[in-house]
Amino acid sequence: MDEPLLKVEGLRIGFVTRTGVIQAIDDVSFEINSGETFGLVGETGCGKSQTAMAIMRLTPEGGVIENGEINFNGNNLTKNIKHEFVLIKKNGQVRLKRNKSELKRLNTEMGKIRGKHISMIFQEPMTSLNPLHSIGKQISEVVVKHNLDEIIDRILSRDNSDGEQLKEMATLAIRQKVTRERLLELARTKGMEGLADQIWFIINRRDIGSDQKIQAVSDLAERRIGTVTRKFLTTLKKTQGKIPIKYRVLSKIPLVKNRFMGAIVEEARAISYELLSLVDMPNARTVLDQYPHELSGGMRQRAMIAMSIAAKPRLVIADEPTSALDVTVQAQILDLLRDLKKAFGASVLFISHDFAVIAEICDRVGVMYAGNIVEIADLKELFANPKHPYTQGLLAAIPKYGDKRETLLAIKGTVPDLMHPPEGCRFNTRCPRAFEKCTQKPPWVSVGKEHMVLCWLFEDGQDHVE
Amino acid sequence: MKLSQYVARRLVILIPTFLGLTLIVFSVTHVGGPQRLLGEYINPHSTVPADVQQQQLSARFHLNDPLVIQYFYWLVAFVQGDWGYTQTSIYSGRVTDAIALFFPNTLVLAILASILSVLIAIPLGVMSAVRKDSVVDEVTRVISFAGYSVPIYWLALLLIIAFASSSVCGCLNIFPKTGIVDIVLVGSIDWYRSGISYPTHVLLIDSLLHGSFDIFVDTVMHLILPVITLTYGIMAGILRVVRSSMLDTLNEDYIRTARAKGLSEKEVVNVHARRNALIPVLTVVGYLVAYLLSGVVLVETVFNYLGIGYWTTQALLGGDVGGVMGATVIFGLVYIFSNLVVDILYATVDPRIRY
Amino acid sequence: MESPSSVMGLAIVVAYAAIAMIDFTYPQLIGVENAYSMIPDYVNTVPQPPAWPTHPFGTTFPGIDLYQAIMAAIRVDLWYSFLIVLVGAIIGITLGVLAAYFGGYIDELLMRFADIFLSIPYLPFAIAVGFILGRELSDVSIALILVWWPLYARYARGQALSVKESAFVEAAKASGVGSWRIMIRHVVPNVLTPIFVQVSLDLGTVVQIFAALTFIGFASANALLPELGALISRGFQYAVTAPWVVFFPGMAILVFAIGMNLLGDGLRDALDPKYRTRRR
Amino acid sequence: MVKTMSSSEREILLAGVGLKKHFPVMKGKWTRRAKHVHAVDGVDIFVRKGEVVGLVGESGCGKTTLGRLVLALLEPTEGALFFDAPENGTRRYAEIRGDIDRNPPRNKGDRRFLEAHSFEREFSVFRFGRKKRRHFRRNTHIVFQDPNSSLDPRMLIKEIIAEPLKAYHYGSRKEIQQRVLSLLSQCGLGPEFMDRLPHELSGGQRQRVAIARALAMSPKFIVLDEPTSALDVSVQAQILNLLKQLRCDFDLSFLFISHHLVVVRHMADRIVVMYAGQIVESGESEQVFSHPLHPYTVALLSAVPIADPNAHRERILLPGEIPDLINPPGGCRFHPRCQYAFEFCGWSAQEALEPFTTVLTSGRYPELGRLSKIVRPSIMDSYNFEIVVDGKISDNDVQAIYGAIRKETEEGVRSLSAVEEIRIQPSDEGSTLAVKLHHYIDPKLINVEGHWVKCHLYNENGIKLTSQSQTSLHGKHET
Repeated sequence: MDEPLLKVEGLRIGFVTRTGVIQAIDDVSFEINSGETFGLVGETGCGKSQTAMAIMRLTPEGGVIENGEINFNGNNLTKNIKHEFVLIKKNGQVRLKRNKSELKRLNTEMGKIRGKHISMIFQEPMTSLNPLHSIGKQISEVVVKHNLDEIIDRILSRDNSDGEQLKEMATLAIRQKVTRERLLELARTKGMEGLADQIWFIINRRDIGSDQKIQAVSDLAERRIGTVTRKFLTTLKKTQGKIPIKYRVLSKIPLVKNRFMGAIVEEARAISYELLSLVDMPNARTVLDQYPHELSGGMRQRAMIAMSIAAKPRLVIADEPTSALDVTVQAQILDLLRDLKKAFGASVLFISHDFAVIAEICDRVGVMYAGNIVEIADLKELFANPKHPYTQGLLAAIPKYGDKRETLLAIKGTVPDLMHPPEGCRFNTRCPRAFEKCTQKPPWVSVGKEHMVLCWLFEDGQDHVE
Repeated sequence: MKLSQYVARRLVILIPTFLGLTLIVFSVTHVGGPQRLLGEYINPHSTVPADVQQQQLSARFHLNDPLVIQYFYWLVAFVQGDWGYTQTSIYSGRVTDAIALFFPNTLVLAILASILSVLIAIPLGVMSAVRKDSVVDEVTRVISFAGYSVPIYWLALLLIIAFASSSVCGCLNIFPKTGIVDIVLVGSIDWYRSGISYPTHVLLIDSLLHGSFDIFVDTVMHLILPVITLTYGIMAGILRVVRSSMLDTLNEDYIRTARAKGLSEKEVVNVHARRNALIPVLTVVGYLVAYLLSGVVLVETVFNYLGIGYWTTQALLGGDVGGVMGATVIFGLVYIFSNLVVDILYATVDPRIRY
Repeated sequence: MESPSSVMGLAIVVAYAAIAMIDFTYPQLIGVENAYSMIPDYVNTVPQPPAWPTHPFGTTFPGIDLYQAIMAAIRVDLWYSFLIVLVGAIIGITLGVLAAYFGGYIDELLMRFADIFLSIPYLPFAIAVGFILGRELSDVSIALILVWWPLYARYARGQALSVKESAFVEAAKASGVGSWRIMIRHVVPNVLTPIFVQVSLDLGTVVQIFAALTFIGFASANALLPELGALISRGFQYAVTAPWVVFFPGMAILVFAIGMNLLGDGLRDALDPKYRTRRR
Repeated sequence: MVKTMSSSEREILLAGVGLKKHFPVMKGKWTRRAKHVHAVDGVDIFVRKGEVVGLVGESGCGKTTLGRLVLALLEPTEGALFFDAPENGTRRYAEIRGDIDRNPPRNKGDRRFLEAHSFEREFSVFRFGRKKRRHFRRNTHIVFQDPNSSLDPRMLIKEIIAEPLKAYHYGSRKEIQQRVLSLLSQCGLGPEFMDRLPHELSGGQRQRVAIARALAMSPKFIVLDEPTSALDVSVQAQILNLLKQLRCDFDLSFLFISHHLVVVRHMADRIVVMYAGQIVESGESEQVFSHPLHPYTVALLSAVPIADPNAHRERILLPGEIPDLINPPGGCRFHPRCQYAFEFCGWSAQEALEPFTTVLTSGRYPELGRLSKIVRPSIMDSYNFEIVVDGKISDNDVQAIYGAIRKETEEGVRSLSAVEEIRIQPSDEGSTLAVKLHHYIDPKLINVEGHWVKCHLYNENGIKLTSQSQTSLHGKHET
């Protein structure tokens, strides 16, 4: 773990309302290393979702990043937040004025990152999918947007592939169960690396026997494209997806359009199908043409996931992906996420209010309360010895699987109003161990290997006793 | 279930509504009592005294039977297309002929207005929602606001004052005040008899068919002011609905998803937001049609535009049964069927509706 | 509700209400000599242009002072429009809630009945009804009530049904509250609020349509009754030569409609949860 | 403490027998076609005095509907509900019902019928008149999942809590006032809340108000419908503690509905597990949780995430999702997802055809290669389907198919276990494979090891059946 994939530092998000600014997020910092699953856990309104949206730079209307820095994979997502907006205060009312040009620039920049390098899975698969678009359309949208070159490669290298070669490659691959990488270089030697993925997908299908697989692979060579399309695609490849001037008009005229775009749409659809079967979508073929309302909650969430991995992102943000699902379906989805993570080696930011789910899937966890991260630790460490009174309180408040306690230890009181949060530590109003010092801003203390806590109790490293 | 079946079922459901319509129309004709109803049939110069004539006529039209029976007879006649006579300052003769004369004009007016208003309102509404609180938005809102606050006939009058008279400034006196075409032009033309143009009854088209462009131009000139007035009225309504519906749509989760996919704002709006926003708009089209048809009545009245609306107001003033009845029927039918069309449209564009 | 526009709307509406009240009690205060019938001046029947202070809005045929006429007319229009909306709303709410309450066939029956009234656009319908009843203002009002109640009935029914499904109604049921009492204590109050908004939105429209009907020739029965639409139609022939005779009465309608719409929008935004900002 | 006292000897407070609720669904906007959601389909449930019964199941399994039924907030399609009825009478009634199910009577005048009906007429809540119903209502109440929607937004807290008191003419305004105050304090709310509106309260406080309202007439039985699902963990703990406290203060009986198994286990003495509108298992909470019997319960428990990273247990991932209840699967409703399902569990031709054809076409079995050209499959009835294959078929082909099917079944394609016999019929375009399936048997709730299970894996003597003994026991043989 040399350089973390994502680095959030001193993030401050305010929500502007008529009467004032709500400190939804105050000084949040954490890192996500490549290949790890980082969990954010906390109660409603603690700002975990807002943190996620901030990373996407999609803070909802009225929300602004007032301070802090978000670094993703070396590039800074919060370059000049200072210029993105101004707060106009007059006669007790606050108004937010955004800088249009700045916003435009931001969106164009983020457009290259959203969905391609960072993708997102939302809680409500029903409302998060467009009810008027078929699942296939919604997935291929992403593929076309971010992987156009891959599509073109596939079409072209399939076009100049030859059945015999494919056949022997497939037979070889199947006989000696090659890995993805091996297959890739195999394909490269044959000069059809574009096809590697497709072949890989075919030989990993469960529903057909090996001879059919080989057949299917060699059949790929049958699917040729017209010369016009080929010319178009080759030029398109040179221009990295920018439609050259001479085609710009033609590729808009309805019928004529298909001569150029048809092949791409077809391929995107094929890829979408592969993605759907990758997420174990039952009868994926038909689902392609179905609409969200025709699917069950679990299937919708699978479609969501397929969409999120479409561009093979480095980081997947899962915002309560299973909270709307039933226990058995939740188990399926968690399982799926685990597998995909292995397959793609992506990092995951997993947001949940449910400690149990976090415990199932995360490597490291940050506990959030009222806009702060109050404790960050390795999963096992956190559960073994939680330090922050809030973390302790939460863990004590969950009825454990098969514990015999009659009464649960509840945290007294309720979450503070973030319009005027309590002085110093925001938990001090509910904290059983609060003392005078807690009215000052608490420090970050390291209380063990990779275990940080935001609390005065541990000022000198170990639990200080009154 | 197939669309055809759905349509069939909807048509079946229309029957009670349609009967209701006939009931209203029936009462229009019959509540006034025989005098009013038979006014046009009684010949004052006949040797037979009026009251006797009325007796005979009443007998002939079963006016002495109980209302239910009358309704039945009337309905039969009505369905057979015998809609009686009308006698107004602008037309007297068979009601059906009057409709043949007036309806095309009204249709032209209404269709032009609705097409125009849709073409203007939808893009404008979408834009003002996307650029919420921008200058564009503010302006649009003011326009639409004034639009559904202004009395449409008053607006028409103002337009006449401004553009059809020299009272503001002579240079602005561009358009004809009233009517559908300059009588002088059509006075001696074989394909234009007693206010009806042939073959299509639509002067706008017929004039082109017969290649007489001066008439065409004149008709257009006569249409411009009424169409503008009407368009503005409807446009305002559509604008308002489109905007609010678009705003709601932009707050939907799937829009957030679309953004998270990395689509540009343009793509988000064009691909994901617009269509979804327009579907709820369809649900209020019914009211808009009602507004349109009511507006037609007023506009036609102000511009003395020979359409159903003008006819019905004249009939009202002249206490003419035929005119009011005919107009009511036509407006009712148009309204009912436009609503039907909207419902079917709705069912076809939205995959969620399992009809 | 605190948005400036809706405050302005409120101001306008209040002003009109005030005019109506004064006109009802001490018309002299706003210089109206006879609040119930316009006073023609047969000496000079030709419309005269505005002239301060005698005829601030000018005169219309036959020599009627527009200012007084409009002031008086505001009372008439407001009063009738208010009556129409109120009665329409009461009928509509009652029937709508009953339909929702009983459901089944009664529901079907009531709604089909309402549909009949909705089968013709409101203006032609009003004309038809007026044709049957006669052309007094009271007849116009009845016509418009007939036009309006089905809309409220539908709306109220929809609201009532959704409230009827809500958990707190079920809780009341579980608390042993009688179903009739539930209707009174829970459903009706929760239905009234949105209807109230609708009413305030409609009031502006009704004033317009009311005037529109009188414009196309209703209420020509007693010619000297002050009424905005009638005033416009009175000035119809003179519109080109003397624009003010149509301008000022129209203005009076327009301003009121705008005020009412602004107010209505404000109310809706204030009461509609959809417009409240939600955060998670 | 209540939980320690074995609740089995306490007498039955409430019993629902043969409860069914089928909701009609409008297919589309205008059609009135009679389709029904079988939300609750033949459920027997009882609650003893001072007992907490946990009702668990996934969304859409009908637990909420059942909750409404036992409070008579919904009228059932079928079934009876007894509250404080003579116990042995109730038992007798249940027996008769069961007997009638097992061997239905020929004529309406059957003695058992008459007896059952007379008892129903007298004691079933659904048959009660206004007065008796009031008495029933007075002794029952409900707490809903979402505290925002379960309180009338435009009523003061005191009015909300006073509502039942007013409804039953509890007493003078002053007395009611007193009562409301004491209720508030019992639910941990101060008098300052009296004159507030719901939206001024936090979720937890609202839920406390809802509970206070439920307690107002000091009922004997309360249905808690997901009372903490809308709340945060820390608040949930407060509410759960409160409920426990009240429960032993007033010796209340709860029906605790929740999808959150850990919470249910924490609260309940007895657990009832529902799946697709039916009860699949019920018993003492400890027993059910420690060794569940029904495959669904096992899977459900194994799926529950544990808030402990070190806890490792093998997890059973159920394929597919809850069936749609408009036309639920035959036999045992769980069979399509069950990994032990065998020939009698409820397989139909529709379910078996598709996997059967894949066996022929997939090419996993070279020996079947020449059968892979399927002309046309067709479903005869729910137990028979035919497949027309071009070319001649011999008996060894059929044997090969049997072999393949057995293999597939072992590998988890359970639907193929239902294939009873395959016959060859020559036909014009090739030859026809006529496949006949076993007739399935609806499972019954039977008592096994002290709790009740509805599954063919267990027989009346409560012996768990092995795969072989299943077939042998039912005296059938796969060819």
